[in-house]
Amino acid sequence: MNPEYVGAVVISGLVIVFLGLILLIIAVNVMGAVFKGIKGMRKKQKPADPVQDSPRVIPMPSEPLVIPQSEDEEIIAVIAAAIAAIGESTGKRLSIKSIRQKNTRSSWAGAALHENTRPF
Amino acid sequence: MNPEYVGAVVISGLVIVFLGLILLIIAVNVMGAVFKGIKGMRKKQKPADPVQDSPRVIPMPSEPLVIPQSEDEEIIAVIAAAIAAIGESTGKRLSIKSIRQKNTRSSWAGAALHENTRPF
Amino acid sequence: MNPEYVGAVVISGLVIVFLGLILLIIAVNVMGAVFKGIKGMRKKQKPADPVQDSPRVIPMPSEPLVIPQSEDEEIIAVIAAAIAAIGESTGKRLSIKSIRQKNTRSSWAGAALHENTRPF
Amino acid sequence: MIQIFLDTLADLARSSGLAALQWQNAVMILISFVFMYLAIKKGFEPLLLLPIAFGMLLTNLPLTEMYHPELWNIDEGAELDFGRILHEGGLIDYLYIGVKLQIYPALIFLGIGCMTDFAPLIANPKSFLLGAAAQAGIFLTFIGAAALGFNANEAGSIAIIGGADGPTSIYVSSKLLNAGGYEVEVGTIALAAYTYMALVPLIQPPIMRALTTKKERLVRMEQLRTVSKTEKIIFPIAVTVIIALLVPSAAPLVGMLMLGNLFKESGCVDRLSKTAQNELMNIITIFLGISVGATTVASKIISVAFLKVILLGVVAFAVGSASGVLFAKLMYLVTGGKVNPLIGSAGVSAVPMAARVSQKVGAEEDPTNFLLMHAMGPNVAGVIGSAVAAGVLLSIIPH
Amino acid sequence: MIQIFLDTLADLARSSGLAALQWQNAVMILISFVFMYLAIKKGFEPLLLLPIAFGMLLTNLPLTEMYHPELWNIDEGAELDFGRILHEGGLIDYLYIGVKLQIYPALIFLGIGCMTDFAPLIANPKSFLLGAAAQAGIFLTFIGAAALGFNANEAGSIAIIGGADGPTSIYVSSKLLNAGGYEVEVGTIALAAYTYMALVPLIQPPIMRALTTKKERLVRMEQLRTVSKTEKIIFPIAVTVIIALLVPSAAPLVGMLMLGNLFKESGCVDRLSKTAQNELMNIITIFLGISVGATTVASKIISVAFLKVILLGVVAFAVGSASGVLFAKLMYLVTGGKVNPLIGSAGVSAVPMAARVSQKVGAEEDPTNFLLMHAMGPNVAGVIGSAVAAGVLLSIIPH
Amino acid sequence: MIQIFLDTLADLARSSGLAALQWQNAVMILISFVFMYLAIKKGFEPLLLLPIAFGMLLTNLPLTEMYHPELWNIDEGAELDFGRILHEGGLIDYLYIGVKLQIYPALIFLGIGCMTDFAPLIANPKSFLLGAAAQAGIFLTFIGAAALGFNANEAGSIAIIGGADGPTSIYVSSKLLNAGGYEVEVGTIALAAYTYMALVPLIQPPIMRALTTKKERLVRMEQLRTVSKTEKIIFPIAVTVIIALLVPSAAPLVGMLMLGNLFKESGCVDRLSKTAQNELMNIITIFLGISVGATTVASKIISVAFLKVILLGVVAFAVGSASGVLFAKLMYLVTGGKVNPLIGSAGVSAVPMAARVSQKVGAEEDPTNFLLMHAMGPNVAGVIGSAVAAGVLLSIIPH
Ligand code: NA
Ligand code: NA
Ligand code: NA
Repeated sequence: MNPEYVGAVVISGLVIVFLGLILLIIAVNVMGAVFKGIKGMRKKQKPADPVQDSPRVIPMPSEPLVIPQSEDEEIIAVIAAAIAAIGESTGKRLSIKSIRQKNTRSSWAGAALHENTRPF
Repeated sequence: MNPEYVGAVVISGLVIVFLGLILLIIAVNVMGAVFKGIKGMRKKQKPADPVQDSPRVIPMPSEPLVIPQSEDEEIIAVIAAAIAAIGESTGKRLSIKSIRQKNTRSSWAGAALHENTRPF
Repeated sequence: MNPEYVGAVVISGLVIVFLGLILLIIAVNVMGAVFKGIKGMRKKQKPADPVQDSPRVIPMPSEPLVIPQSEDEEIIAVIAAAIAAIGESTGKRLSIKSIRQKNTRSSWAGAALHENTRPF
Repeated sequence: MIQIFLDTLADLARSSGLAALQWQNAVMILISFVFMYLAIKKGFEPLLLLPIAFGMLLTNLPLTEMYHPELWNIDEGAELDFGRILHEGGLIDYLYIGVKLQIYPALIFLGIGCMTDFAPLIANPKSFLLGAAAQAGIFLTFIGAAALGFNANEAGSIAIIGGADGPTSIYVSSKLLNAGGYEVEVGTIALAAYTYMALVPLIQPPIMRALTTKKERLVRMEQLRTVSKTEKIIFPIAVTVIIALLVPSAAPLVGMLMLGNLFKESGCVDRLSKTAQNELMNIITIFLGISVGATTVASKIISVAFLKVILLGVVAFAVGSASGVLFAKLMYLVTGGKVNPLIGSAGVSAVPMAARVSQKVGAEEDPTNFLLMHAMGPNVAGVIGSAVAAGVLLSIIPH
Repeated sequence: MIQIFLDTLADLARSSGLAALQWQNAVMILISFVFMYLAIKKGFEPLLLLPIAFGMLLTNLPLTEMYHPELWNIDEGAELDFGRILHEGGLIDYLYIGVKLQIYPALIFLGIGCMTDFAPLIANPKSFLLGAAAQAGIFLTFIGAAALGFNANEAGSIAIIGGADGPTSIYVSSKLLNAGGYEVEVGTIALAAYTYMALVPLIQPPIMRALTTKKERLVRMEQLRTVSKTEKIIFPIAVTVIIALLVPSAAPLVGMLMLGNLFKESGCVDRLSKTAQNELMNIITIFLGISVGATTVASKIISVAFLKVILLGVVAFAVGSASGVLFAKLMYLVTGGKVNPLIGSAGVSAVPMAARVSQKVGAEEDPTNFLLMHAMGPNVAGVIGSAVAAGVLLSIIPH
Repeated sequence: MIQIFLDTLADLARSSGLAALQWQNAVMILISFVFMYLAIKKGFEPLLLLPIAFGMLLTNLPLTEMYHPELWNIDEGAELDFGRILHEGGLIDYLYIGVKLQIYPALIFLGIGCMTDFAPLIANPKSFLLGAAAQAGIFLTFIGAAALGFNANEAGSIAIIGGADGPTSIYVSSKLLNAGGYEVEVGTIALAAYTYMALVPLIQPPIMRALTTKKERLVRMEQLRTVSKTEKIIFPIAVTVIIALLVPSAAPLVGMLMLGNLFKESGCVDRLSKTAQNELMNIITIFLGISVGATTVASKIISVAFLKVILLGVVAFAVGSASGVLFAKLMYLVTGGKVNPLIGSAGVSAVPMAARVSQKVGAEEDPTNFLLMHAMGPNVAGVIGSAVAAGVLLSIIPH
């Protein structure tokens, strides 16, 4: 192959990959800002809830929800340890209440019942 | 399109749809009559069972069996209410003992065991 | 068809089928011998365990593991009876601890969890 | 090298989808978002409308080469060139083969058959009449479509929307709209059909209330008799034979529906029944949805013809529901008040939603009146009825 | 308009299936009902016989255009025109492509491999001899078929029924009966094979009792040794290599069977194993059954040739079972009474029914004699044996 | 008759696989055993490597007629003859059609989308940069391949191994290596890609440790924000639109990945999501593995070119991992120490193993440091990144 051709492939390839993913960063940031704005507007309408004053602490218990379905038990143990550690530092007792895997199954059973009522 | 053609499509369409479904009514009625006849012959052979004197009341508890697999919980509640209402009027306590959905699963597990013994 | 052709088909067919399956017998015997050899070498390295002196009696409890997935309950009952009979003759109480069918399911659930961590 | 790099970038910019995006595509993409919203947030038949809307999105993103309408829009009388489709096609073209060869709707009917309980219909076979009456919506819409200037193939495809049955609509329209050059296509028919099916709980109640009296709506129907297992096994076989002998072109749909039902009722092939109604149907639904959605090119949606389809679709549903109710009123009169006319509207199919609407409207008058099972009879009869109507349309209209 | 309407109705009447129904079709429809009855009420291999019988029904309802024999009955030496099949075919023609291309039997073998435990065979490899001996049924039936006037391709297709293995029978017959004009076809072979497989518990016991003495039937066999996981993993690989090197034409069947078994025994691809033995196999079974059933056109069933097939089929099963028992008697003699001859009949395949028959006949003499596991060895060896026999037939008989 | 019998036996001996076995086949069979060993005993991506290795075995057993390379190795500019493939092909040829038409990788991406949680990426969109940086491995390997004398199509196919994504590698290489006569083929690319993906836990840690300081490895990252359901639903739609408009040739992979993710996140089509990520993906994986494995003919593996591929593959993984780590170091500097550089290596894809490696190497320094979720962001971004890179390669390199 012509070295110039190789160089063109490499540079344009890298540029486009970065360009594409930077566009996605922008899009996600815009989306996040919009949702923050919506939430902000809603909060103004509600009277401020004193318990919700520390937004960085509250979301933690829901952290396990972001665990991908594919975690095996080893990882779950790691997560549990991590959450426990976080919990200690914030002075709250946190525990894993549910791993997505289970939710999926039980909700699936319910969903099947529901969806079958109007499938095709 | 030629209006006569349109008319022909519409009328022959309706006629055939009705014809087809009326033929099915006849077929189902014939089938029902045959089965009634068979049951009647069997009953004659058996001595009349006094408990089976009121045939319209007895089948009710089996009503839930006709529930299609696709019913969601809302409908199940409706059915339960309806059955309860019927039950009161006949002076019997009736309750939903099984919804097909469950039957299917447990019987499936059994069937898998059985069918695997002679599958292909 | 030419009778000679028919004869050739039949005889060569039978010969090849037997030839193929005899080759498999040899292969399996060789494999078995190799594994016996490996086990033997391992045993020599370990001090002889007095409990393992009667090798023909010990493997019995693991017999149920060879039950094909497809056995239905009737067969399971037969097996249970057979094992009980064997157990009496050897003076040990044996029982079916697990049928493959169940193992498959529970191990499947675990496997799904594990495999999903590195699927594609 | 910088020159080549810049040339390559310029090439890529020129070959980017943004450069090729036309306003019609942009509008179609927005419409696909609307349907995704309806499917996800409003629960409009999401199993079909979500894949259809995503197929619509993919096909309107330029240069993705996933679907090529030019491979499918052949001249009348010409034949599809499957060799060329395999060579030049993209993923969605390959998936669309199953639509074009009518494979998907038949296999979906197999799965539906495995899920359908015909016992209420066997217990009360007169329900078949309501399943027939509601098909009037199909044929009257055919008149309307003809009046609005559609040709026979287009009119047949639009009319079948009134059958309130998604797979049947796709089956008929993919067969009638075989050549290119029509003003509607499979995708628009499917969109309209599934949207209106989702709207059944809104469309039907006012019609039902307008056409019935309070006294009629209060009718309590007699307990349905128990149906024996043997009857349930014979039923699908008998229906297959009778319908196929009368209208052979309805056989693929009716036959597969009844084979599925035989799987279910025979009780001896549960593993086949389970797979047909779950995994097989789900796989087919994904393939069907994406590929049918991809046929919705801009020129067929952003057009007067599509507005007409939307209009005719709601007419079809309304007329079908009304015919069912009116016929049920007739049965009310003939039987001396034993039939509640509210179960007539369930004859349009849209299982089991239409039956639930009957139950709900009935319960508004008398919460202890239990119409659901009585409405399931006309409801499943409506599925058979629209398959028969589909067969008639396919055998009358040349394609 | 009335004239057009009447014309249309007359057209529809003329184009109805009833007008086109011939007495042969009617007889075939009745025969399909018999097979449905056998499948549902008598439990004759319902997973296959129910779809086959329904395919038989659909194909004999005239004008349904679901299956077109004329697309498949090509002249010898000619090639199938797949373009034409896609253009002019119906649903069942499309499904039948998977039979014609031999895809379905191989994939069913994949699933069977995932369900089969070869441990009893590895523990007692001499069982292979019984799996070989029982294939004598195949080859002696070949002689019988030749004597009754069938040509080589027909005789090979009939003989393979004696393998007591459904997918193998379909694999061989769909390959040997490639051209049109034969007196038998895939559907009749499959019908006979599955019917006789269902009849194994009736056919075998009298033969087994007649050929064995009470003393032989009372033989208690030695406990089988435990087989290690590594042996179970190496076994399918070794079988694939050895059989494919010896009889390459047996490789598709044996290779897929062993791949499935490797999925099972390796323990590291459970999700593939589970899908291969459940959903994939169920989908293939539905498609295979319907389409194989549809090939049973009247002219091939209502014929003397079919009676001969029925006769030869039972001969094949009986000879196969007897050969197995006799060879097992030989092993009884050679081993000084360590082999119970009753396990010989299990060599015909028909897993696991033939093995259960051995268990049952043995238990009649001595209820505490546990032959099942010992019979599973010849039983699974029989599957390999008939696949090898299939390979031999395919490599000897030109097609 | 004895003469005919002997002739037949001689024929069969001559037509046996053993007679036709060449030393290259024997070596290839041994190599297939090695890969089976790695898959089963060492856990090297068994879901793909086990079927691939078995396909490799089957294709190197002579005369099995399951795969015919001559049907697929066409001259440049010529077209595949699908009619001939159907007539003369074997089972694996039929399965391979789905690879050649790019159907399997796209459907596997559908399933992966159903299993992927993009929340960590939405919560921290800067992770996209790491997913982009790690693709440097692809492009630098392209240079290496060019330097070692490969032509553009071969170099592109080898380079994509650095994407650490199996389906993407198969997608790109089956498209770029369309004509025959190349020194590499799809099978060897897939073997290398999945082997190195399995080796990620060995390849990455030394590189990560070498390029980072202890202080950097100890960085604790901020808690990720919670992502709302609506954001998760909009994300796949937005990614599809943006990427397809920028690089249309990436649309099939990215579009199907995002459709799967939309199935998952919408929550209203669980039955489709479940089937797409289980049964459908398992079926496709079996078909893909066997047929891709069968393309590994001896002449392409026992060659200098394959050694080069092995070498370039490890370079690609190492460079990709290093680029990711170095870019993450840059982000560490720019953000004033808020980014732990260990998460950079996760940008290569190989979900979720690369992210677990980041977690593990981080935990070696501080067992309470919980990097997994932070590494999942770059990890899933890497999947998108390599799909975009694939699109770029396909749009630049003529094929
Ligand atoms: Na309808
Ligand atoms: Na056999
Ligand atoms: Na990547």
